[in-house]
Amino acid sequence: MPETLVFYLLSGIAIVASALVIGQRNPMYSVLLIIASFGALAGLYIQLDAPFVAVAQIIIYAGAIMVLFLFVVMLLNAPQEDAADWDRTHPLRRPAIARFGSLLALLLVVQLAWALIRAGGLDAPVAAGAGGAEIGSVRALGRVLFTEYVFAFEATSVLILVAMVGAVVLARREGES
Amino acid sequence: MIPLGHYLFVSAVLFAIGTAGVFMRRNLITILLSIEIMLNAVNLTFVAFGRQLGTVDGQIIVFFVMTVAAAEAAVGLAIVIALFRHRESLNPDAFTSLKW
Amino acid sequence: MDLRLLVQLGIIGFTFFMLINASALLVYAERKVMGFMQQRYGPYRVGPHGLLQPLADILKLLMKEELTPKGADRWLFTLAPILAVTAAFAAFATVPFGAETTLFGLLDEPVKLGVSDINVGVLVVFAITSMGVYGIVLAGWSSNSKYSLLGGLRSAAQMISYELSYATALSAVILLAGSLSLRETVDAQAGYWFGFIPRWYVFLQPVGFIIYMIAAVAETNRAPFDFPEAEQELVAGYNTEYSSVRFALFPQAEYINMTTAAAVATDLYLGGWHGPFLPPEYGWIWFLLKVGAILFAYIWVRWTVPRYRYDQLMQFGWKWLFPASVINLIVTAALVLYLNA
Amino acid sequence: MLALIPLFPLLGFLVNASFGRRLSKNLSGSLASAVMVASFVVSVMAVVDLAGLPAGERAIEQTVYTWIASGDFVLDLTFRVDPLAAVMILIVSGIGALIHIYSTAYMHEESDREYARYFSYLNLFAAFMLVLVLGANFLVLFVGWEGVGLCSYLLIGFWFRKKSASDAGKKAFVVNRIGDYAFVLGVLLLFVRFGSLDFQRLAGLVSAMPAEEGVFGVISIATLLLFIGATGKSAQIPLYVWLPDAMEGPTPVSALIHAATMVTAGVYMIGRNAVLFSHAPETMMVVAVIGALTALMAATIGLVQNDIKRVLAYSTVSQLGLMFLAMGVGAFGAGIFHLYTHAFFKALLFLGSGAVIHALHGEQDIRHMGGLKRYLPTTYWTFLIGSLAIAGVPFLSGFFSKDEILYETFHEGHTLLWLMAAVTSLLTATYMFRLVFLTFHGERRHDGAGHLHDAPPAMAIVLVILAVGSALAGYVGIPHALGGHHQLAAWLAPSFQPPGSAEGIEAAAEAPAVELTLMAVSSAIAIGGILLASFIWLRRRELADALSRRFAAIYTLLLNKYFVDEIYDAAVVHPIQHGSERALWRGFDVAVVDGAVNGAGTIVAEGSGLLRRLQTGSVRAYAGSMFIGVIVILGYYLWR
Repeated sequence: MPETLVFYLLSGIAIVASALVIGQRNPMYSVLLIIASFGALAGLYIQLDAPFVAVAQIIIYAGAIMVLFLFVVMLLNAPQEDAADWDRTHPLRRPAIARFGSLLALLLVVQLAWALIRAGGLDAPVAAGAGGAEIGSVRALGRVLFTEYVFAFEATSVLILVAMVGAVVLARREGES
Repeated sequence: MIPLGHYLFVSAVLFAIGTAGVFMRRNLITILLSIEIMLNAVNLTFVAFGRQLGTVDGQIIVFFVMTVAAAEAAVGLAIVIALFRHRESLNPDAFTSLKW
Repeated sequence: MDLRLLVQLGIIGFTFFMLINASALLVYAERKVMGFMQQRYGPYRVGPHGLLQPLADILKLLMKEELTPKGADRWLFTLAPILAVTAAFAAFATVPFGAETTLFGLLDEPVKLGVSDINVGVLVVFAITSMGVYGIVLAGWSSNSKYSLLGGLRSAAQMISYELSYATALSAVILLAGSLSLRETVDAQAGYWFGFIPRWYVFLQPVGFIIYMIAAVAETNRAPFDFPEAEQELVAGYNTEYSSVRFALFPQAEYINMTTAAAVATDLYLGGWHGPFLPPEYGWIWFLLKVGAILFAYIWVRWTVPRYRYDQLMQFGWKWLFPASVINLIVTAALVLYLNA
Repeated sequence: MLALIPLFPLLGFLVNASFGRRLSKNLSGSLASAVMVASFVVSVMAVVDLAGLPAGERAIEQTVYTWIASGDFVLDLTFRVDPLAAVMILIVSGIGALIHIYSTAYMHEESDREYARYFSYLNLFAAFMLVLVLGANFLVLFVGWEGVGLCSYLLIGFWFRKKSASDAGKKAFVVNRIGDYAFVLGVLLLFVRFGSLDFQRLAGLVSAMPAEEGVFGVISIATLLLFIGATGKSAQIPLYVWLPDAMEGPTPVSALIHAATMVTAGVYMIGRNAVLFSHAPETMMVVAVIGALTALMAATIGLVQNDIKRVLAYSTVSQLGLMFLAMGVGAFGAGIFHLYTHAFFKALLFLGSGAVIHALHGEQDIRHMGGLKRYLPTTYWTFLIGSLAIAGVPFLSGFFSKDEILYETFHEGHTLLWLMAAVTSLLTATYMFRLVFLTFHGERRHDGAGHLHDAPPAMAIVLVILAVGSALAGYVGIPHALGGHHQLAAWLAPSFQPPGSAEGIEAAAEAPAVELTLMAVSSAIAIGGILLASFIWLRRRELADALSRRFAAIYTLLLNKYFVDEIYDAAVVHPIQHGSERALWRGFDVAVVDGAVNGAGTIVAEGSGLLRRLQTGSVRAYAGSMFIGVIVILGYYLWR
């Protein structure tokens, strides 16, 4: 079944790439790997009959946000994380907490999987619902976005404006007019 | 066809990776990236459920999440730049003066 | 394997081949046009009228030594040109270049001239174009050279800034066509107003077309917006440290990107393969002509207009081009709403 | 409309207290007086309205807002005017206004700030007193009750830089607190028993019950407790000790608070709860006895005091005793009548003494006065009218009211009490004229050089008005025996009846002969007392000294006020002081209270010191704790 194969391939890429993102000391690699992960996710969105989301994922995440990250990494000429520079003055800052954190993350996976198993009814194929063409069309999306969610949409525009102003103010050097 | 549960499981794993990243990395930029991973994991859940239920609402919410993520990245990176100017470091443990 | 699939694969291969050729051809054309503009001949020795000059260039580059600077990030240093050229090729994937055809009766059902046809084609082009920046940025960073790094940074900022105007200008056309599919957009431009003016969107969107062209020049990092590789300032910008094949891939990507931008402009604004005198079967000839004209304009601009200053570029992009494109979009939207209602 | 009556002085207080230091004397003084006049005008309007109602339904109520609403218990901030309250608001606002006007001249030597402070206190006092008399339930009354106590403290200690003044203020406050404590207990007892604090409802509930036998009934105990509160406020045995000391305050304050209004609060309170007290005969007996004893004792002390204001203070205590006697024998109308006339002449006397002190630049000892008649004619004549009135000389106001008390006491069969009251009357006439003769007659013993000026116009006008009042105020209550109708008694009567039982209360005018006889006797007593005084202190000055030498022990006893202050000091104050210092301060406060407080502080500080180690400032540590929380909560819901 090619479809299943593609699914496993894409989710494999997403998971592995994500895992490598947090396994990297070099932020540059992390950014590139996360782009790969997002690309794989975009593929999954296409599989879920959401091509517009997939394209938006590429444009916004890969094309804009990650370029911004990359830009900052380059601008700061960000150093690699130093491995041995553990601050040992505080018990909560020992390396143990990092290991503890990953243990917790593992626990979270177990819990979520458990919750999924308990929930049941998840074996139904995801595309069993209404026709994919309908919900995939940009027209339908736009109609809902600008009617039902119009207030949220407008609020989002304000959010973006605020974020923009905030970013400019924060990143400006003191004394610059 | 792929069951819904598979998507949700992938999403759960991605989310956990994101949380683990927040703890394991000592680089503000990577931590922000980990948060992006978590957001994307949630996005996947939304799209999968939306497909399952045959509505577009899931996708709409994803758009909003993306917008928020963009805003967050902009402000977060601005803060990172400001912090780096002060301390020449991106280690979150270097910025612990806000306590007591 | 049925014939249809074979034909489809043939089209893909043909497109790929044409794009590679296009870059070679563009190198030649650029030098030739430059020569004429500077009142000289340009390449003349290799082949008749120097036609084989690009081939010679390629051979020369292939035979050069592959250098990797000390302290460079080996992986990314190699990955960067590959990414750049891959994105360039991929961007062309959803660009159609001809009407449906049965290849002179060879096929029972007509086949569409184009690599693929999906309903959000414009967005895909846009998405993949926006990925192109990674090649340049990574090249700049991985070279471990200050000129490269500055070139990469400039490129990132410049491309993000002009992407906005680019996308906003495209949105106006999408509104007019009512579709995100490039093929449907082209078909919406068939026919004439008053019997003699072609129904091209360039006549409805003159401002949008100009904005698109300016933004496209910036996106492809060409003069007068060629800051990422400004020789006088940054030696050669992001590709300073490159040599041989890896170096060759960057101009390759740039010329393919130019071609793509020209093709998209043709599809969106100039009616694609629709034109008078020729039957629809031969519409691709119109298409090639239009693309060629736009590419000529590219080269023409490059050798005519001097380079800006970097802050002027950013000011122009954010304070003039982007507001203009937004106003254009709003006016278009209002008119579409008014006329459709 | 009723709310306006206390609201005017309250506004005056707020303005004077807030901006007083920036106002000129004229402005703050006239403002304070103006609000009182306004209050008086509103009071008159209210009383006119009230008089327009039929006799049985005379009550106007205004609920300002619901103060307490707790379950079934609802308590409104309600003002109510009935005949009794009508008399009181007229006295308080009317006399109060006069004293304000008087004060503008009297206090004129104070600085701007002090002047404004004085008037703000005075306004506040008037506001609280009006709240007290207008309150329709015990709690509102208590607000006024406490408020006037506070103002009394502030005004007695007005010259707080003088130690004796601030001490006197504290004494007044503390002694009042003792009474207030009992008062609160009484109120709570009533509330527990009857579930209501409204005067009318209480009266209605109690009137349905038979009169209580013995002193251990709820009503008896409650009324006794209320009476103890009244002894504090109205200066009766055993809590009268603060009033003479209260003379440390400015003289107009003494006139307003310690003669005309505040000290009458206890009398008013008993009158207000006449039905309640009527149902506790034992309490009534106690009230009467205490009243008579206080009257007699204060009169004897007044006989030998040398401070002009102290004499008047003891006179006040004595007259209040007479009022309580009237209340105790059930002659509520007579008690209030005397309260009303007393307000005029005692205010007059205090203000007259104030004029004397003012003229002599603060001299208060009557031994250093004398012969002032010539220099202060207005003061002398008005003071004389006041003295005649208080002595009970026929056809002046004091005659009618005092005579009514004596008659009622005799009529109710309390012959012994009547005798005590009669002796008190005699003594009253004597010591008042001792005062008059020593101050105004004889040779001048004041060595202060310079011109002695009579009262300035603002003071003189007030004195004249009050003198007229002292002379004529009694004519609203001409007894039936003299062919009058006693309008005041008829007017007040409904206030002392349970609500809704207001039949014709035309007093049985039996045996006018007895009343006429008693009247003659008391007139004789008054004139005899005056003659005695003139004999001793005007004709034979040496006789006074001879008498004091002859009865040196008694004289010393009286001069030192029966050593009551000293006894209290030894019996109460000293043990409390020592106990407080040893056991409570060093033992309990330092060890237990401070220990607990400091201990709590130490625990918190140490605990915080431990907990703040969690506050690393590291974002990741915070995120970690949040994450742990998520895991735990999620786990809990999964496990469940």
